Amino acid sequence: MTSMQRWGLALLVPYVLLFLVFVLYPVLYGFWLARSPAAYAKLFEDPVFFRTVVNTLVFVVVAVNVKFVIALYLSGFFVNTRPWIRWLSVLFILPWAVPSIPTIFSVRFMLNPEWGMVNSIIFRLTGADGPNWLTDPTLALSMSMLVHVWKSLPFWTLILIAGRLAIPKEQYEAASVDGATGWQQFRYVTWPSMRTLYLTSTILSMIWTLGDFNSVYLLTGGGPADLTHVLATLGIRYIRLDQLEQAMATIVVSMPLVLPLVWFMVRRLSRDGTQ
Amino acid sequence: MASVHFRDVRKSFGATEILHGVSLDIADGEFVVLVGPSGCGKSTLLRMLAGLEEVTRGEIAIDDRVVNEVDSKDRDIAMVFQSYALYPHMTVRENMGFSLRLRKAERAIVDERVGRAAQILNLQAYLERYPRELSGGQRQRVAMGRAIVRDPKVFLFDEPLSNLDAKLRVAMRAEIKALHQRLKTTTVYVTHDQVEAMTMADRIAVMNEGRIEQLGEPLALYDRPANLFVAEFIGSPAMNLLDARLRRSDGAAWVELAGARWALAAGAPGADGQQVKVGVRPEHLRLGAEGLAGEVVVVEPTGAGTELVVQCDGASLTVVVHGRSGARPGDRVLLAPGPDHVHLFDASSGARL
Amino acid sequence: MSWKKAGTEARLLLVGIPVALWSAFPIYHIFLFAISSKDSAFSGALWPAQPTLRNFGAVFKQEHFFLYHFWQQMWNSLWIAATVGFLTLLIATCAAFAISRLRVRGGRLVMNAALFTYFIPAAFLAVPMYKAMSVYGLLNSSWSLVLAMVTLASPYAIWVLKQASDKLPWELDEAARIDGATPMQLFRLVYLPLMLPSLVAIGTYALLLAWNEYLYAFLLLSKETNVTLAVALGHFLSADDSPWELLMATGLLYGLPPAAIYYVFRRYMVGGLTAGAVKA
Amino acid sequence: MKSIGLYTVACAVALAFAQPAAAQEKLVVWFTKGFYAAEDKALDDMVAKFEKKTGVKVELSRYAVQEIIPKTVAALDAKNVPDVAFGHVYDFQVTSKWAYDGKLEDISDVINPIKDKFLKNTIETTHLWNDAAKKRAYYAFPLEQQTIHIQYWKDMLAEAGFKESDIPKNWKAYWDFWCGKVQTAHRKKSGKRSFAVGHPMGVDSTDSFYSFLTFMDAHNVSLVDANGKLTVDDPKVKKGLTAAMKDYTDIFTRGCTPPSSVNWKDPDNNVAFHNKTIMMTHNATISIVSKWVDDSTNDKLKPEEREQAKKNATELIATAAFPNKPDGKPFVYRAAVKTGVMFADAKNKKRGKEFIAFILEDENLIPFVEGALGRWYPVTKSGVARDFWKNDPHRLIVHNQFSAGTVPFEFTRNYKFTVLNNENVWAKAMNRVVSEKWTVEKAVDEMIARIKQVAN
Repeated sequence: MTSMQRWGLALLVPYVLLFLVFVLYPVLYGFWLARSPAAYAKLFEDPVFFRTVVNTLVFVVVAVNVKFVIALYLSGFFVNTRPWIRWLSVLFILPWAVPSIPTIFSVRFMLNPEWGMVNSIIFRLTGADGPNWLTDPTLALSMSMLVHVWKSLPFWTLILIAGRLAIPKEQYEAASVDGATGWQQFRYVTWPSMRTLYLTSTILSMIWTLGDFNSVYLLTGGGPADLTHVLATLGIRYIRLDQLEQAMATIVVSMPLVLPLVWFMVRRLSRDGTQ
Repeated sequence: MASVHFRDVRKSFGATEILHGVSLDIADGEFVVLVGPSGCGKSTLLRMLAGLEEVTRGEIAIDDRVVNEVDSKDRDIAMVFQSYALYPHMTVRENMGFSLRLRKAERAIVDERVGRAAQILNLQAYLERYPRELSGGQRQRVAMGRAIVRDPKVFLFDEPLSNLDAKLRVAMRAEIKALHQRLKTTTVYVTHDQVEAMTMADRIAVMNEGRIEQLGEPLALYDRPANLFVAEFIGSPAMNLLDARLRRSDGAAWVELAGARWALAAGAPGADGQQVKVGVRPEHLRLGAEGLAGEVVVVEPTGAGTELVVQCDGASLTVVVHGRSGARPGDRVLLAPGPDHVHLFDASSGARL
Repeated sequence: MSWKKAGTEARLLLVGIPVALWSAFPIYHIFLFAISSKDSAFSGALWPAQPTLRNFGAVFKQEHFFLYHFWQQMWNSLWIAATVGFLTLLIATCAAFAISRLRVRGGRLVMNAALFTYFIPAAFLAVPMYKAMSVYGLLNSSWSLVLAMVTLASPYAIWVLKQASDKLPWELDEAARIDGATPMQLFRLVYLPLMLPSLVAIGTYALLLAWNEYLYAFLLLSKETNVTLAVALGHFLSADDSPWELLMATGLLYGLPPAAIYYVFRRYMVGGLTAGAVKA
Repeated sequence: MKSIGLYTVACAVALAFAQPAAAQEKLVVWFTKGFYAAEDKALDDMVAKFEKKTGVKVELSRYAVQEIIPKTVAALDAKNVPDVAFGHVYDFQVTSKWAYDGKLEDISDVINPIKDKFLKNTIETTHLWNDAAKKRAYYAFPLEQQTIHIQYWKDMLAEAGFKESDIPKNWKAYWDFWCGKVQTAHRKKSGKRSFAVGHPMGVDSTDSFYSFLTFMDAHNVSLVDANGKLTVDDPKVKKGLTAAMKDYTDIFTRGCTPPSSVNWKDPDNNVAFHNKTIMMTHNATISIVSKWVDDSTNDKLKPEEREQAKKNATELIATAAFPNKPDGKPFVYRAAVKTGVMFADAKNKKRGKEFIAFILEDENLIPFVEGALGRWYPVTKSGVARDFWKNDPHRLIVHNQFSAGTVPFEFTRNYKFTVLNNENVWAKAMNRVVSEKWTVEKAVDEMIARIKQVAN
């Protein structure tokens, strides 16, 4: 017993060190940088800031939930065993596996209203000009969300596939015998088993999405007119403006967003521990 | 080989004490079965012996060495788990040789001992297979093989047969018994199945609620259960128990129950008028001309005999009759035991009189 | 019966085809740029008039001065990603094993602390991380990026591995201990082999995270011969006139190793990544 | 075995942590990544020569233009700065602010002895106020400068049925010509959805504020006086700003610039120009034509591609000056002087200053500037006197624009304008008008309010 404890502690040391050195110190330092009240005053004065907070909320809530509804649906699709679906799943995972810079840039080019492929197809099919994908603020933010969904959908679908595969077949067989329709099977068998996984994943994805810099930065750069910034890009924008304090203040301000999410995760985890 | 000693062993989880001072001495080469209902603490006791649980108080010794603070690996014991706990990523050969490999034994010795164990257990054909490719009984045998290869001082079995079907269980029971007779290794065997306990043990320790209720040879327990708990627990079908009053007059003794009287043997203990529990094993009840009146409600032929369930004044008694019985449900019968086969227990303490 | 089957198949195709288009189209678009010549890349056509492989040749031969260090940078990316994968696995596996199998006191606390990392979205931690690396004298060494990425990948890794560990039967550990295994032997001979699918999946996860990282990479690395390919691709974004067709060709090549890694390990991914997360 | 592995890793990490022993004197230099191979090569040569001369090891890193400021900000915060740093956007965004905050090293002792070799306007912009030390001194050094030009496709103009000589010189007529006549005619003749003007309006773009401020100059608006005090409360200034904003946004409202131009980043007008979506654009360097000049001598391209590039550079693309101002007077262009700096926290100041002096020597600076193929204009008198600026029609135009005299940006007098440029209040006001349909007056009011809030 004691040797187990000893080894256990020894094995925890690498991570604890990593945490202290590369998480705790930088985080405390970040808070220290954000200590000046003037930075907050300036932040709240900046007209871009409120728009950014709204965008971030929309981004996190809408993009993540849309992503998860699709992922939940697709996980049901991918558990079908067909050779072509196996091949499709390899293709499907690519957006997650390939790097952001070329892919998001490719989307940006694709959506160019004048010479991009999407609008030229629209023009060829209908003879009308396509929408200005990236210059209308609402549309541009939607496109950023779409890119985000495109990029991270495969990962989460993978997770939900695993969740579905873990449901014992007998439950479906029993439900079929009881005469459940497809929707009822989902409602009474699939969903109850997957609810917790779904919720945990959604929360984790929300936390990660808050830190998603690429989808907005590379696609719209926050434009038009700084109307599509999210907190992650706003922070970097302040750094670019040589306003480090304000950049750090955005962290602190974003905390009310993150705090409940992290709290939920930690609690979820504790419950796991006692099961 | 070794003897095992528990000396006033206690175990608490937090504030709850679940073993209240267990003492038990197991002789070298003995096969002791710990039996009891689930939650009685028998597995915990075994796991403490294995070094998987800490001892809260008291002492556990193997031979003369107190092992409270000794790591499992240094206790020289082998254990067979209910789930077998075979390493799924190792073949049967590797599973059986694992402990020797950890001891850095020479290859030849490992092969030799694994081979011998495989032969004993009839596993030669399966040595290169993985656990998932084996049937339940085969896995069970591999788990035993893993223990045999160790040639340990003590074998521990933690409900090793409960995952097998009934027929296989009987067969494995015999095999384990035979194995013990062959190897003569001190064995502690935990089960909740009293039939297993009866058939395999040299001595049985019946446990309940963190205590040993009775320790003894199987038939001694069967014949003279020390208290109501043991009486009910050992034997199948279970002993019939009835409330009664003990009467004594002119050197004769009997019990009165529901208007009937059952004679007791001459030396029966207890005072006149004492409130008692009367216990009679089903095979000792006779259908006769006198005794307790009741109505047959169920007749279950088992082939070798017949089991009757008789409803007597609110109590339900089980009667085992040798051979076939002509009784039909609805028949009214009178029941009485032979005087030598009546067990008397104190009504309040449950202890044998 | 066969009608019903055909109907099911048709319904699956109805989902499968849009999924295929959705996943492949932006990547196809990259490919299109990569095989287009300079002037036809922006034509908006679905297939270039004169497809060419010259862009790939230019990348391989490091012909454009944005790409003078292409192979070096590819190697840097590989080295860094592989090291991140390895270190994340090492650290997270040790921690998960200690928390889940050795039930070390304080394990829960460490788990919660790990999750605390996500308290601050990664993009915000960048500058403080830079400061930290500067204090530790790690700046401009690839170790700074490696350690930063290990830090970001570890919480999720520990979390998934811990839950996957929890699912292994406890008796296996007990059996091994009785068989005479020390905790380290238990770790090496029983735990690691059984955790293999999860380890592969988490390793891949960490590797991909590091492979694709841009923000931390440009902040923490400096010299052109030290940076990863992602940072080098960033150069293309800076010029008034970039050879976009070369960017896309490079990007496509950059995407190949992770795609290959995923392909090789795909049978582990579904089960492994989530073995733990599934617990209802 | 596991533990051995663990310890190996631990040792490796420990080794990585250990500071390497300083065997050789070191100089850390950060530069913006060049746009052309020749630029980078000139810098490499310069560094090699310096290393040979002094025996100092120069650690040169190059960053993409959008990364160098975040990178430097992080470095400043960590007090782990390069000894010498040069960024193409430093002057727009940070140099004068850093000087004000006292983050820069006074390099007057390097600049003073060679002061006379610089063009007056360039050296002036590096003479900056340090509010911490309450003094004005040379806190930066100029390397190159830029101003704004117009480039157009001669063949597209011809396709529309016009000659170059048809292009009016008068401000209003000039824009009407492109916007009204050329675009309509070209669309009709070619059947393509072409646009006459590439008109940068993106917030995340230096082109857009450079262009807007040029439009402002056309209306003789000056937002600060000689002392850096704001003049926006002057009704004349407000009127001029409104007129400039109206002219600028009109081009969009009239549909003469691609809709996407409201979100253009710096490269986007180039891209649209090269694929002939637009016929003309104003751009704060001649990078558009320089690309083809570069391609025309690129031996990695096929001969016919080189031929086409050469044709584009010499025959099809024109570089031109702006038309006369609305008041009929000739244009005075604003020049942006690209500055390099040494930080107060620099570790090797002595060698850093040597390095600065070294790169400012003609034989080093000239190949570096000319390596940019005309994209950057020299800051030294000897540099501008070279034939390089006369033997090419495009560069000659640039040379003439500069020779007529230039004006500096507002931020050289009031550093807070770096913030306004950075935030791009100008592009934001444009977007209010074109996207949110505000009146020009309302947008200008909001803009002035913000200017006062930031720069007062």
